Amino acid sequence: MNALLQQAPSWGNTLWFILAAVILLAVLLGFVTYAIYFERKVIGWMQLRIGPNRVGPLGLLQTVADVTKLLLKEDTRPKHADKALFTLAPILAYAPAFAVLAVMPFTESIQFADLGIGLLYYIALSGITVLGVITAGWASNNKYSLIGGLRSAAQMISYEVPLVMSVVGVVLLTGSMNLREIVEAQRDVWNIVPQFIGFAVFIIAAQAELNRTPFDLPEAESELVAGYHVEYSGFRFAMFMLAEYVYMFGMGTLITILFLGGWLPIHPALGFIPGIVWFVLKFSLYIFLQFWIRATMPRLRVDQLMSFAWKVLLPIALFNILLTAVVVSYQNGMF
Amino acid sequence: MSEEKRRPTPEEKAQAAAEARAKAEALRKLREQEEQGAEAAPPAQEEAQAQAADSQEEVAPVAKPVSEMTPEEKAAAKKAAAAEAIAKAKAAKEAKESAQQGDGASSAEGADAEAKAKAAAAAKAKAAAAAAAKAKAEREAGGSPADGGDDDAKAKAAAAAKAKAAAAAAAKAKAAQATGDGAEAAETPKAPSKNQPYLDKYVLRITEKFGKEVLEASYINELAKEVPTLVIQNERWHEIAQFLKEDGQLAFEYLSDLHGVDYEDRMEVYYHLYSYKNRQSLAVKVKTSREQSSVPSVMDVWNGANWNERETFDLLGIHFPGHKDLRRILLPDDWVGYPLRKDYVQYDEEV
Amino acid sequence: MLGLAKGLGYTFKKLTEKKVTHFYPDVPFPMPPRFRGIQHFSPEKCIVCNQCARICPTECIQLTGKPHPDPDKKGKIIDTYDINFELCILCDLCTEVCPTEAIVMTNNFELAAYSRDELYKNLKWLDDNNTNVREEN
Amino acid sequence: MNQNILTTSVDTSSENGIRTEEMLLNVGPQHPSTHGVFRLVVKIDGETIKEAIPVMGYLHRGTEKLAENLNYTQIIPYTDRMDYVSAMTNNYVLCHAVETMMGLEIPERAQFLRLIAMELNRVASHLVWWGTYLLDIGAMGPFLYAFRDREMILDLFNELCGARMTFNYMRIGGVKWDAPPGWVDKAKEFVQYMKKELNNYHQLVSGNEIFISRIKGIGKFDTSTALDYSLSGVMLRATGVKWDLRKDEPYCIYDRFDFDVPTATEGDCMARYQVRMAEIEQSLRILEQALEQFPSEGEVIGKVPRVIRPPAGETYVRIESPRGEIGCYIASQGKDKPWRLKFRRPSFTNLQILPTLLQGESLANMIVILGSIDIVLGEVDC
Repeated sequence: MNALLQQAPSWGNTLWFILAAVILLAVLLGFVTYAIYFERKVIGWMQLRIGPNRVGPLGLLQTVADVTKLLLKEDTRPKHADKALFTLAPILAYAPAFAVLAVMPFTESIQFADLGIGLLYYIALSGITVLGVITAGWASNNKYSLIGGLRSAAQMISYEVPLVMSVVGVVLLTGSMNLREIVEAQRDVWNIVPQFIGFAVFIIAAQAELNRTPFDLPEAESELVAGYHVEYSGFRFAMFMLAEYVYMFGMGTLITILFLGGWLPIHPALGFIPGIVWFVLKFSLYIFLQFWIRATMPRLRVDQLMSFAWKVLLPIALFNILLTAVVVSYQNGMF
Repeated sequence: MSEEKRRPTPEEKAQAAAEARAKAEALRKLREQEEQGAEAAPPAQEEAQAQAADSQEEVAPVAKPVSEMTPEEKAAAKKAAAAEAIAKAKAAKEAKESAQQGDGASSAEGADAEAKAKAAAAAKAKAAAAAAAKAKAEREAGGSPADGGDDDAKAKAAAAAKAKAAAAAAAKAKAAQATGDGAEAAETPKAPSKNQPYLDKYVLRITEKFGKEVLEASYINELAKEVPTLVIQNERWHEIAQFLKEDGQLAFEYLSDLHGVDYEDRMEVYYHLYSYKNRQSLAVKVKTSREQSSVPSVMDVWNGANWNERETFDLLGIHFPGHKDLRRILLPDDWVGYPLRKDYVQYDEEV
Repeated sequence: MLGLAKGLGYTFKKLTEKKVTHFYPDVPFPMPPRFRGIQHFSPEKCIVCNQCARICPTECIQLTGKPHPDPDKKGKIIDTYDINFELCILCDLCTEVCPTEAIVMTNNFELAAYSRDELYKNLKWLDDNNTNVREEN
Repeated sequence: MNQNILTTSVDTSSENGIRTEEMLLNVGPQHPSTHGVFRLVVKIDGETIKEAIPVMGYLHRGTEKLAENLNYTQIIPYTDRMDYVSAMTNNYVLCHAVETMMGLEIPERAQFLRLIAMELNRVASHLVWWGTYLLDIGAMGPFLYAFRDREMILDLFNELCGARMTFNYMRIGGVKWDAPPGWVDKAKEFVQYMKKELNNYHQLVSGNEIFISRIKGIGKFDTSTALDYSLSGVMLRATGVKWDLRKDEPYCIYDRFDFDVPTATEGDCMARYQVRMAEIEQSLRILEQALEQFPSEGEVIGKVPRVIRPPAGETYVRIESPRGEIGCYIASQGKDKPWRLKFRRPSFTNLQILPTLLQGESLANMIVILGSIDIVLGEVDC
């Protein structure tokens, strides 16, 4: 893929790009389908239910049926909604979530673009999602979605700060923003060990970034019914849903890369197992953690959420930077 | 019932309960017979019977709170007297029955004839003493939210005063008690309710302050677990309500229920008050006409009256002047008529 | 954090515990013997005493009788008997008052229909509804 | 609709020149957290509630009006549908009122069955509350755990009276069914199971820091306010009043059993949560004793006249339902139908304090406070 990127643009390689993107999209859709299935199953099991089991064998086609239903639904739009923005919002939410995957190295060879500032690219693009959410909240002409939109704007912007701060430690350790290099730097020990504080902050902030329990305030179905996408249905709603899970995919990938050593095996002796398997394993672990938390936790209140971000997480993240900086300086012989 | 029954030891209690049951059984049989005979008898008679049975059944429930008493209080007291008490109670019941049949409205204030007055006074004294003791016991049993210490003392004093006032009759009653003979006890008509002294106290407090005319009637409602009931003049109700709540001795700080009843010739609003300080209930009724029904709002006295008054307005059309936000609560704002009125006609028959 | 961890531990333990889901439409749901389901009506037992119609709190029972075909016999026999299951609350009072157990409860409870009209059950339907009839009434 | 809430004010005078506007938000009648068809019109400034007006009556069926044309036995099924989460206490309050008027004696075994049914129902009701409250706060798991355990109670009821929620179990003078063979043992088993499960509940939720931070100090009021607003049940006990009609005005046979009245003093949502959880424990205690002492034989319905005609007059009785003090007023004219029947519904009365509690709270707290009152809309609207 990198070789393709170096070539001069032509019809041929453009087609290749499109094809690769389509393949990635298909993989993603597959992931989303089964992430939802997995989520429902896991939460069901934890709640002593058996989860989806009626569509297809073991209920494996449940999500397919759901999505088909969503696609077949009538495209409704509230009467006084802002037409243009209402249409734009799901795209605005989905596109960056998809675009961030371009820089993710899934294994040594499977990567679309090896950017020197991959991490920065990710952070910059993922910040756009909030625009989609707030646009949706505004354009729907619904008070619940407005409140939901504003809540999520506040929340996502607030948590972006500790999220970014928490990875600075990793960047300091590695000395690079290139995701591939970050993984390679974890050959000896995964970042989760030296950067545990950063990892903890990142996990929490990521949870908030993804609007998932216990930070699912923008959607908070018991308060705001469905938050910013309360007026969306059918295909547009599917876009939001997709954005949410794709974003989760992105976040899972990032966490695996930054802290869990990407495609590296637990022990070099296990290196015969292909990197992609390791990657998927670690990644699934994170996804499982998501669902596990969702099955257990209640939701925070919005003011608690904000003060938690600014008064707890941010100081911890800053402290982590300081600590890492001191340690790194010490190792480099500055003291 | 006689006070002896109100403070038994647990074993006695069980025994008493069993006896009460047996008695109630007998009584019911009797009543059933009578009912067959006189299906169309005047309601007063039926009521009297039911009341008798009712208060008899009451024995067990009444006895219960005392189970929390300390052993000293359960005390020597009435153990020996238990048997005779039962006999007497039975006799008293019969007497009451006849008495009530005699004067259907005997429950109304001041209706007692001269002959009965004596006996009633005696009974009152007895009950008052018992009540005082019981109040004490209850207080000591603990759990009162508010400290009712000195108020309790006052109540006791009042009871004592009353006892004195009825001295002669009381003495006579005591004599009767001493002999403890069923035949003689039959002379004591109508065992007074355990709540009689409370009722007297309420009446006294209110008439002292507002004069006699504000009370249209006062009686013990035997059907409702002997709750003292006052019928209060519509015009003065608001200030009396205020007094009922704020007076140190009455302290009815809790409004349990409020609702209206359409009696076809009049409307009544029923209030059930409770005093956590004194652990006493009080029922108040305020009458109003059907055509222009209005009862002063007590929302500013008890905030809990707010929705209940709205509901009463909604369903019965009784207006509560002074209510801050009197509008329909259960039915839509544009509903026609007041459904709980007896002459209400559905405008939509199809439903 | 301890509370959160405890909670997570609890849910994790539940992950492998036995599930409580019933496979209802596939496996019929057994109801206890006293269950109050749709009534079964046996016309031969009915003496047209009207008690069920009178006790019904929602007035969902309508019945008519006709003279006994055998002129020697006194009394009536049932002609029509309808229960409107739009109204019926399955409160069990009709079966309680019936002196001859002509109307009894069954354990059948599936009443869903596509049309409201189907909820009017007539004598024949109620007579045919004779499976899982309740023993004790 | 109140006119004054419809006017929202626009504030242009803020120092930085930002124009802010109050907003009317319609919460309900279809809203996940109003526990039925209940509507709250809230005027909000940002997420802060300025004023809240409850609107109800969507489930008003006119039970009291209907009852005037029904005889007493026929009313019992209607009471099932008032507080459908705890129908046994509703059954009982009506029967108790009529029995008080008529002076009926209830057989021992029937008393026990009634008490056991009511206490089981109290546990079931508190379980529903626990589950839905946690659901309101955003935790999904507890809801299903609570409902699984409640299901066991409903199964017990199903065996006892043939219905899971609308029991129609009690009759004037007793109960309809005797306990089926083996039922008491099953109930005993359940009590032991539930005791264990209750500890699990505490493990799962009670120590959860997020949960505690959500409910601590929220929706606070003191004893005098509670009394002023006629609050009862847990709402009152959570402010420190040790008052339980089961203990203080014993009915049925509650005086024979040993149990405590749990109270808390803070008067906030946390206090109410703790009191309710402790109440489950106490109910289990009562159940344990009652099932142990359950008489081996006896009648389940007393001698009752064929036509129930309470004497002319009126009565008002109150008992402790899981939600508070449920009362029943009957005005009788000596006929077989009540002249006027009125239920004092604890949900309705307890809800009165809501507008006051909501003032100045945030939207998220609104749900927490509303949930902690524990209303059942069937009862509010009657």
